[in-house]
Amino acid sequence: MIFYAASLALVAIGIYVVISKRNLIKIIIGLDMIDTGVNLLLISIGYVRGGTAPIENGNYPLYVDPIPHALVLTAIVIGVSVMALALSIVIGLYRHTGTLEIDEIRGLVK
Amino acid sequence: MKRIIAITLSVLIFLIFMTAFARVKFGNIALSKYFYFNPVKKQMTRDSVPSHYLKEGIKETGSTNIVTAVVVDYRGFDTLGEVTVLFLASIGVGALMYIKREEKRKVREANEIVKTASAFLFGFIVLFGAYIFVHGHLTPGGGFPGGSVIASAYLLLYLAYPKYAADHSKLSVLESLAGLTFLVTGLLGIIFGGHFLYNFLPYGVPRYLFSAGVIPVIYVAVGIKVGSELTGIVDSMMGVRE
Amino acid sequence: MIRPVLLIALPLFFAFLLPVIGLWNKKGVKYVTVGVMGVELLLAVALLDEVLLHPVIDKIGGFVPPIGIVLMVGRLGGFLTLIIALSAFVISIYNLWEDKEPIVRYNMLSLLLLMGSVGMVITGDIFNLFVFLEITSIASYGLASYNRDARGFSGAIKYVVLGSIGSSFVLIGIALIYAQLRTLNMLDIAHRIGEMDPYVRLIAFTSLFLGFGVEAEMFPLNTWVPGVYDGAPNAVVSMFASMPAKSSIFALARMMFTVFSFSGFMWFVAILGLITVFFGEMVAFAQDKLKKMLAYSSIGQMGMIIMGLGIGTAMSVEGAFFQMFGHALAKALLFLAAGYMIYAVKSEKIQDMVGVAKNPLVGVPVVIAILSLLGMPPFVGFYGKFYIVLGGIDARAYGIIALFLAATIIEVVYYARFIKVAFAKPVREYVSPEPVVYLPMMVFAIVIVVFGIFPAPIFAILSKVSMFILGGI
Amino acid sequence: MELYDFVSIILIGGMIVLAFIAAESRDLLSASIAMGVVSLIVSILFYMLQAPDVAITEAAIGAALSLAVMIFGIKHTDRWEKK
Repeated sequence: MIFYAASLALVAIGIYVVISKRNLIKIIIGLDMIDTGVNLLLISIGYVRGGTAPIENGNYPLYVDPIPHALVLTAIVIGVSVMALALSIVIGLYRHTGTLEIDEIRGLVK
Repeated sequence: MKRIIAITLSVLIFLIFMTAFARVKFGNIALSKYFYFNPVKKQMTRDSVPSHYLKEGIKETGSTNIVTAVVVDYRGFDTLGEVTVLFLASIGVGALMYIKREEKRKVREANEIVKTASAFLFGFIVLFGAYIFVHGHLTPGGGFPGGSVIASAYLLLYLAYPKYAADHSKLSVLESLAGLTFLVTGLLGIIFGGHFLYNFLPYGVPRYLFSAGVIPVIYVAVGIKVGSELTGIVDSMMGVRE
Repeated sequence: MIRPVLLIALPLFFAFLLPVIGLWNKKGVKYVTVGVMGVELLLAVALLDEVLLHPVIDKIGGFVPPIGIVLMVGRLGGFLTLIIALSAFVISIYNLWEDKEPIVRYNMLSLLLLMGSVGMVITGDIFNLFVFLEITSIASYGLASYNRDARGFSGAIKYVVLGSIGSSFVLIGIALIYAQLRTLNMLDIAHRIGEMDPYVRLIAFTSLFLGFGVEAEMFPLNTWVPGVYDGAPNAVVSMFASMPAKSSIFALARMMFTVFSFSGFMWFVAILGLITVFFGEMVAFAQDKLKKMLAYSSIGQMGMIIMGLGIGTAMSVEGAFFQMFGHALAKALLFLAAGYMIYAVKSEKIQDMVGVAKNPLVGVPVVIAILSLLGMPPFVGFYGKFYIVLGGIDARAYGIIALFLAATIIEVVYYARFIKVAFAKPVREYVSPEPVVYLPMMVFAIVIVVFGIFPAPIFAILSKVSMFILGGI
Repeated sequence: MELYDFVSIILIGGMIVLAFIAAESRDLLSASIAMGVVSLIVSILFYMLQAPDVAITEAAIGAALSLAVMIFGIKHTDRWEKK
């Protein structure tokens, strides 16, 4: 239960950062935080009390659910891809406007 | 004012999802109780999807690591999509960081300790990454962890020798060939087995290196692809330097 | 016998191959792309031909459905695939005119955008849908900022932020469904949706709905649209209006009808659609830049589709699918035309475009597209609006229909204003368009007219829409 | 209370604190490093939840590569957040 709370707290902090901060790199950090939170959420759904990692070892009967692991492997890679692309967009914007603050960019770009 | 709205909204989202997740049992032991419905035959079964994977995984795919069996075989199509996402990111970053040659940046040399240590460690880290993705069907790991470990070895090289730059055209050819290997393996499945990504090679004996049919082939391709793409992303993000 | 997986494998194969081709011939890449999209169109026609007989289910890896991933295509899926492939092919011809550096990467991104949009339509697995959503949106982020100027980047960053929050919400929705049912196949979920806790089901639906709503340009989540449509290259904007937007709205429809098995009147969705219509049309009325006006008008049109889905009678959903077809063609045409007009006039303001459409090669398709968007009888757009209205009357949602018709009048006013300027007496000579510019527009216009006069084939495709509403494929 | 629960509570508490630091710090460099540490803690949590594959991936991608990409991004732009 505490794992659900922790991961949703990460999601909530991430959303707070995205909404309230005006700095683009800070917003990307927030997005990364949301991603990490959702990944932790998925893994904790797949946990089975007393289970071991789903690798056949011959004598242990109880394994955790392997599907969320597969999903999270996908989600982690997707997260880093989005982050890299977002950062390169931010760098491009900085080259043109010289600032990272949304309010200043809004003034500069008609 | 904006802060207060943001705090209220995020607390609200937290509470809404938390009340929903409060109805989901944590550490639920009864995985096999969620009987699935087969939409092709239109009938219920007496088994659930995850317990089917755990029980039949070795028999159906030959892989000891069930996560690998799920990632590469049962849900291999997702993995193809995921490789595509990374490919897209490396294309996108390369296209957006594409600048004219004059805008080179000056960089400072790293000190002697970092240089020596990374020259020493580089080979070992690459070897470790290769080990991880070659043994993906036997031990924890696989193409994604292995590829990212290899990329982190290159990251170390970039930090120690800032002037070093990967040849982008060679990297992209490597990416393309690895991606094509994956895709062609999938298409060969249609020819030999009638289904895309069908595991058409013999499974061999589980727990041996040469087992599990196409899984090691695909995971090696994925590992090379992930490694070269993440290296390409790091290289593009560093920009042109001298 | 055609396999749906080929529609995904083909563009992906060439996207992987293009850097190798680009090593020895940079210019040839464009023609390869056009060829690939042409073959994709043929495959889509063959697929539609097959799904008219029976739904096609393609098992990836040879595992039975909830165990492995399946692709499943019904009649509507085949229809949407055809719309996407057709627009992609025609727009790729226009791409021959506009060179975007670096060329190879541009073509790779557009092939993968096509692949992602088609994949979102034909997949039968909810997590696979998420993966394709990500492919589509990452390709869109890259393409949206391809001009590499301040406007393009600032539009794209808004899109990235909203889009990735949206996809996180989709993932949370999937997590809730998975936690309660331990399956990811759509038909399996649909069959066992009753086992879910009602509250959890509501939250899961809401977060999936909001997540797909970002891409489908739904009202509170569409603030990215004007910036992106303003800053992106013209061919790319045309692609956005006809490919990812349509596939994500189809994903939305599948969430509502196939997965969660809601049927009947959904006041929440219908009212959200109506607000979207009003927001789009009112703001479009106030714009003085051509591309922004078209962007907001596009929001309005997407709102109409969402409204049609929300009213939920067979007729209104049929109208919504007709509207998807009409809007994809007409808006793609108008954005292509806008690209030429801005190039010819060298200004983006509507009042500077005096007489630019006097040239019949541009003027005739533009008029056809606008009339179709406004819902005039001999064109495709007429059936869409007409059936949405009929369906609304059927569901006794008179208030919604009345407001909807009022919004349509706003649309008529601002398009009339544009036509009045564009067809006035020209103040100076404009460059006449090249064949690669007017041919794609002509193709779109011909399709609009032909299917407007003979709508029977499309009605035949849409004839099983009531089964879709009741939870079919 | 078992050791497992105790360790997980400590790790989660540290993770939340670091997430707040990442959210509130005006130095973007330290914010992104805090985010890297959050990723590292999450990868330990993955290991505790019996997901070793995911733990390796998260440690390599989340804590190393995405932090490096972030730092390169900050190097190209501005280090300080204005208020």
